[in-house]
Amino acid sequence: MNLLQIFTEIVVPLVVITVGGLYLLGGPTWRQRIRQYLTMGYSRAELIRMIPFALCAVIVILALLVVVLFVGGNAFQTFTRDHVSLIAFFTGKVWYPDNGQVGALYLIVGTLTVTVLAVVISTPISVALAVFVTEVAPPWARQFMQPVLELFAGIPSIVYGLLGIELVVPLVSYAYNYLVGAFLYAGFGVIAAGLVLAIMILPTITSISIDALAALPQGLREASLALGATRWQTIRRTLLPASSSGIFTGVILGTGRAVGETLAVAFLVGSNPNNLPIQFTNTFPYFNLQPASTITVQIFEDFKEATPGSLNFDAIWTLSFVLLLISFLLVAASRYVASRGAYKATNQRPSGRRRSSETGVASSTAAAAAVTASALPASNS
Amino acid sequence: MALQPEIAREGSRERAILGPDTVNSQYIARIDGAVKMKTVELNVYYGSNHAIKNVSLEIPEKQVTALMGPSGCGKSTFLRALNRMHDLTPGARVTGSVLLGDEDIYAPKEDVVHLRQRVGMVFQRPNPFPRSIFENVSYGLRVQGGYNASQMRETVEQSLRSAALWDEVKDRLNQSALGLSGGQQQRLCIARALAVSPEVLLMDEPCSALDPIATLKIEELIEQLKQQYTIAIVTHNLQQAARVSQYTGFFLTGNLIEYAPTQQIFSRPQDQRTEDFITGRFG
Amino acid sequence: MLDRFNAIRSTGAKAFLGLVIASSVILVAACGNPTTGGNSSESGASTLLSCSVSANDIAPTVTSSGTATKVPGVSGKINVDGSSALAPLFTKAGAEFDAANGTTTTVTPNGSGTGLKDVESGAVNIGLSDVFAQTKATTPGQYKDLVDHQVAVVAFTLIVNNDLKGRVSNLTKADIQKIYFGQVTNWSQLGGPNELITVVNRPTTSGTRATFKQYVLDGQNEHNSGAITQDNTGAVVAAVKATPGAIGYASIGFAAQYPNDVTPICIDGAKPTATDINSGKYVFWGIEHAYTKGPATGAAKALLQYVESDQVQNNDLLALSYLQAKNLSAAAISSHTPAGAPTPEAL
Amino acid sequence: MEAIAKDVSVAERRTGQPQIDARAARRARARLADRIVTYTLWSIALALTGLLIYFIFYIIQQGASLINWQFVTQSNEAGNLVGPEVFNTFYILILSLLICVPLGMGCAIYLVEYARQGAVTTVIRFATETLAGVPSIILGLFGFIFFASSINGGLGFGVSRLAGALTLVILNLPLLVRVSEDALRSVPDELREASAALGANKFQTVTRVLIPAAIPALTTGVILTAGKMIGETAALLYTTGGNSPVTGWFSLNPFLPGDTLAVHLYELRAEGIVANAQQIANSTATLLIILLLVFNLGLRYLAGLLNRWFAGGTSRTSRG
Repeated sequence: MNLLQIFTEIVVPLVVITVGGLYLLGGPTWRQRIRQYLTMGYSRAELIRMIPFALCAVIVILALLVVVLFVGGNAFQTFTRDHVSLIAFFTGKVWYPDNGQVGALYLIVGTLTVTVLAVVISTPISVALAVFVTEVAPPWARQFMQPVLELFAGIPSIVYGLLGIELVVPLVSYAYNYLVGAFLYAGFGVIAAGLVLAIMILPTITSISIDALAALPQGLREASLALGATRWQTIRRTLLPASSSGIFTGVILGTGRAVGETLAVAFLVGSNPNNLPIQFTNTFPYFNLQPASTITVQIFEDFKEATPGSLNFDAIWTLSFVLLLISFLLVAASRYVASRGAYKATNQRPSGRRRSSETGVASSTAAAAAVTASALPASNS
Repeated sequence: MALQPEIAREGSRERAILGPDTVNSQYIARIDGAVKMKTVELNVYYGSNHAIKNVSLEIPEKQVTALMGPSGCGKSTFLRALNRMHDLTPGARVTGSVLLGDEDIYAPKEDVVHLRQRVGMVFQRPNPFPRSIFENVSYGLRVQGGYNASQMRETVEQSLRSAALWDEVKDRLNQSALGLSGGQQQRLCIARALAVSPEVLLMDEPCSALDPIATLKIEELIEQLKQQYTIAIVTHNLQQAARVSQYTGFFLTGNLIEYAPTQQIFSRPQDQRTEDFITGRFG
Repeated sequence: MLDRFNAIRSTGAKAFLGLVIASSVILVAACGNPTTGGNSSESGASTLLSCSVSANDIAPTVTSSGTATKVPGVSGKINVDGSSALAPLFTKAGAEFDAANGTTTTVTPNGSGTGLKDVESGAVNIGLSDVFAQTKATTPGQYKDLVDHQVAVVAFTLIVNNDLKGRVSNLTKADIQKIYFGQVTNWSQLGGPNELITVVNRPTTSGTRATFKQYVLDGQNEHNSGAITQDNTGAVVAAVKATPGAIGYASIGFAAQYPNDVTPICIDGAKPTATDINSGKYVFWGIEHAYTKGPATGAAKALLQYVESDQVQNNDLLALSYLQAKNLSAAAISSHTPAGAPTPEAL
Repeated sequence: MEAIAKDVSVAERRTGQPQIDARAARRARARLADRIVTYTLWSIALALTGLLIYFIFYIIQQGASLINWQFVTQSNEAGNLVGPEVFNTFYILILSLLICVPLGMGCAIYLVEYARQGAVTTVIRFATETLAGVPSIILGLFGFIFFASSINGGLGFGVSRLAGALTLVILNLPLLVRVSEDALRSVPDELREASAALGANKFQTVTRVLIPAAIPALTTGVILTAGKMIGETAALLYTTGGNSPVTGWFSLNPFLPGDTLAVHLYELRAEGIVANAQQIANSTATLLIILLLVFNLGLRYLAGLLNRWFAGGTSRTSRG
């Protein structure tokens, strides 16, 4: 089903029928409500002049709709046209599209493993860095850390991938073999990918955590210190708990970025789609690290050669849709968590900074953080 | 980019450069009776802004000392100097000395953390931690460590009773402190400060964010607390100063203009500016 | 408080220096190849060393570029996309062609599948492919209108990590199959050093892997759970370079870029050279195709003619380490042509 | 001495037993913990800074050999000069910003100045946040199918700078909306009121007062965004093409394909077999990092100056 069809046959009729139906049949109440909603209390002249701005907003919504509908519309052909069963797709362990096997289970497991690893490594460091910037650093160091974070966020994903091959993979391989003894592990796999991803999502989590900490009223710090708490006691017992919702938002958005990261992971994870990242064994060291693959990596590698209309091509869109769903859920989760915070970050925006994907993720974060940071007085600590 | 002036070297006790409006800078405010705290030629600077100019003042033990003056006169700044809260402000600089008993709290060896346990503070706006009532009050004890659960419970109850809040919250000690009303929150903050048994309690306009009824309750509370604690309270409310305090100091543009027993300062002020302020000609 | 800041500052500076030094030491140490012990049980390594590929065997023989002459009546845009293995040739030849004719040739290495599909749909003038179009067709007759131009041959070579240099320089097809099927996991099992084998593969969709599977693995599907898959040739070489005991494969043009980093090896005692390919001894090579929809016309035809001319074939093509298709024997060509493939069109 | 004595009395009152040592020791422990944590935090910050510096030096040292003026500004048939890629990087960047900035600003103006907080703003915010969450590889695929190719109802611009720029627009639109919102919110309400009080209607207030007033903050935001767009690879791999035409690469025709530096780096690393391909790749990476440094440090500094200049030289003071 192509996009035009989806639009002309589903979206537009639905909107027209709902709004039009309510307007015509809903009686004066609905008529008035709709009119009121559309005019928002502005005069006709004002409304006409508003059109360009409203149009921009519509385009933003349309952009999302187009992406979601396009990916979604193509995602189901794996099931409808190629007759792969839903269960087979999500529980199958073999990804060999040329042989008609598209089992995505290990890809999903790989994605989760890499993501969790990256987040687990990155979160403590990021929070520590945020605490450093807001509570410990003197002003010069605080100003120094901002470009440092932005440069970390700005290094292109591909450069991270190449750095990873040259620096991290040998390090992981060396460390693993030093610890375990025999040469069992090539260094490519979830550990290397997770380490590099941890660095890549660090700016995201850090800058959102900085916002969350900076949003706390100065009174909290003063109250705690005035009771004779040390700075560390204040941080641990008061500031971190009070900003936990903001920090958690950052962690979720960092997760989103880790899930969507492609190129760096493709270079490092070993991209074997038919492996679990970790295999448990009966002999020392009781586990074996294996090259694995992730959803993004598989999309990236298969898209080049997949012929449109083939099972492989359709399966790529299904994978993309799964990825879209995951990031959608993460965004929803971050909104929910952010809305529950005791202290809202900086301005009245409903949630913290946004973003997840390639360089874009942190990009938004860091840039937006920079903008807000420059608009705020230096936080006192 | 915020302006961040250099941080002064410790121990540089140079004399303040006195401006034309600092005629009273040599004024030494003495009291009769036991002195709990005193400042000697205290100066506070925010960057290039000279906020407190050479103030020497004595605070009587187990009495209430009120500091009043128009907005921006430096009374809050002065109060914050008494438990070194300025350490937290980038660019703030303090010269002169503050004595607690015989001990200079700005001495290089002073343990700031211990000092703040001895000199508690209640702030202008109630600032409970976003945690339960019990955790708020027991916070200082937890931070100090060394109390078991029953001691902690006992202290929390005692402090809440002292702050006249016990009856209102005893059934919901585990609920969030943010759910309390403004007045209750402020009394909670007082209870929280009392829990660590400070010797001196500093109150920075504790009623300015409260309604008249809550204000009255706090004032009654202060009346009771002075049996046990030395209290210094900043207020811009003349009536409040008159009602609760035994000594009153009047600040203007960073100078201590006049300091005397409260009755005296309200009935026969020595300085024309004090009189103008009290009679409502400015401020 | 104030002197605490000063204390932190000086301590911080010390800590900074220490950390920078420590981290660089660790990373530099890690960059060196970890040695894997010097136990070499190289007894009976008769076939492992019976042939070796020298750097000269795969190095480009010429470094010259061709010069295009103006073809009358040719102008406009020529769009080319497809195989990333063939794209460099068209990029270079296209640049020379453009310089002489004022045309704009654009080459997009989006993969063979994309190239075939785009030329079929008319989106581009020339589609590049590593494989015969019919093998990529998902429905019968899908690519029947495409006309084949076999413009080059690309030879691939197996490469191993440098720590195997002088210890493994030749593998039989049977050995390779055992390695890629996971039946052999240690070089010592083949008579080499006692070192684990790390297999580096290309994705199942890759044209290079298809060639490898068809001619080296004899068409059998490999399932090796320990194998690393790398998206592109560069990543394969990087992975082999970084991992002791690793084996992978790359086009000779690419392997020649890393003469000091990875070691190319022989297959069945044959080298990836024109001589051994022609004699039928070396099997790991593929024909590179440039497809047009229907017979080539206009600027696209002129470009293809230029690519097949001696200017390109004797200069750019060799400089980029391709082999000349026209110099191969008919027997060699037919051995790499699936049954029923349409004959290539002469221009 | 006196301090300890007083402390004893406090402790005794609480617990009924002397606790001189315990109390002092506990305070000492708390102080020690505080100090350890402080040093740890400094170490983490310094280690990360060191890591960043190491990365940058590593990349620059590997690729510095080829970097010269000719490498950066010219093109040749051998493909070992990256002039076209430098041009395309900026061309695509500017093209996408030209589309993105007005769109983002317009949307932000609607959100901040016009829309009532309610269902509409929630939908728009949710849309931007979700769009921001879409992994860029998916946007790359989408861009290829929707903008570049003509199958499946795509727009059929071909693999081109335009398709790449449009894909970047979708990728960065949420960020630009966000940056513009921040910029608008940084304009004090007094300006809006003053304008309204002088009889200006909403539209006049927006166009004559708010947009000019928001420009400094917007500039900073856009520069930072641009810095990140330079390195984008996954979204452009399939949309802009893997090489640039040798002749006429400096033309402004958006329908020509043209790889950016980051894509060029990928292609060289992946399949580059021209002579010296790896050396060119290293130098391309170096160039990317230098551009990144210029954008993040140099232009940010300029933007800061601009900001202050717009703001009339006033600078914020901290407390007091």
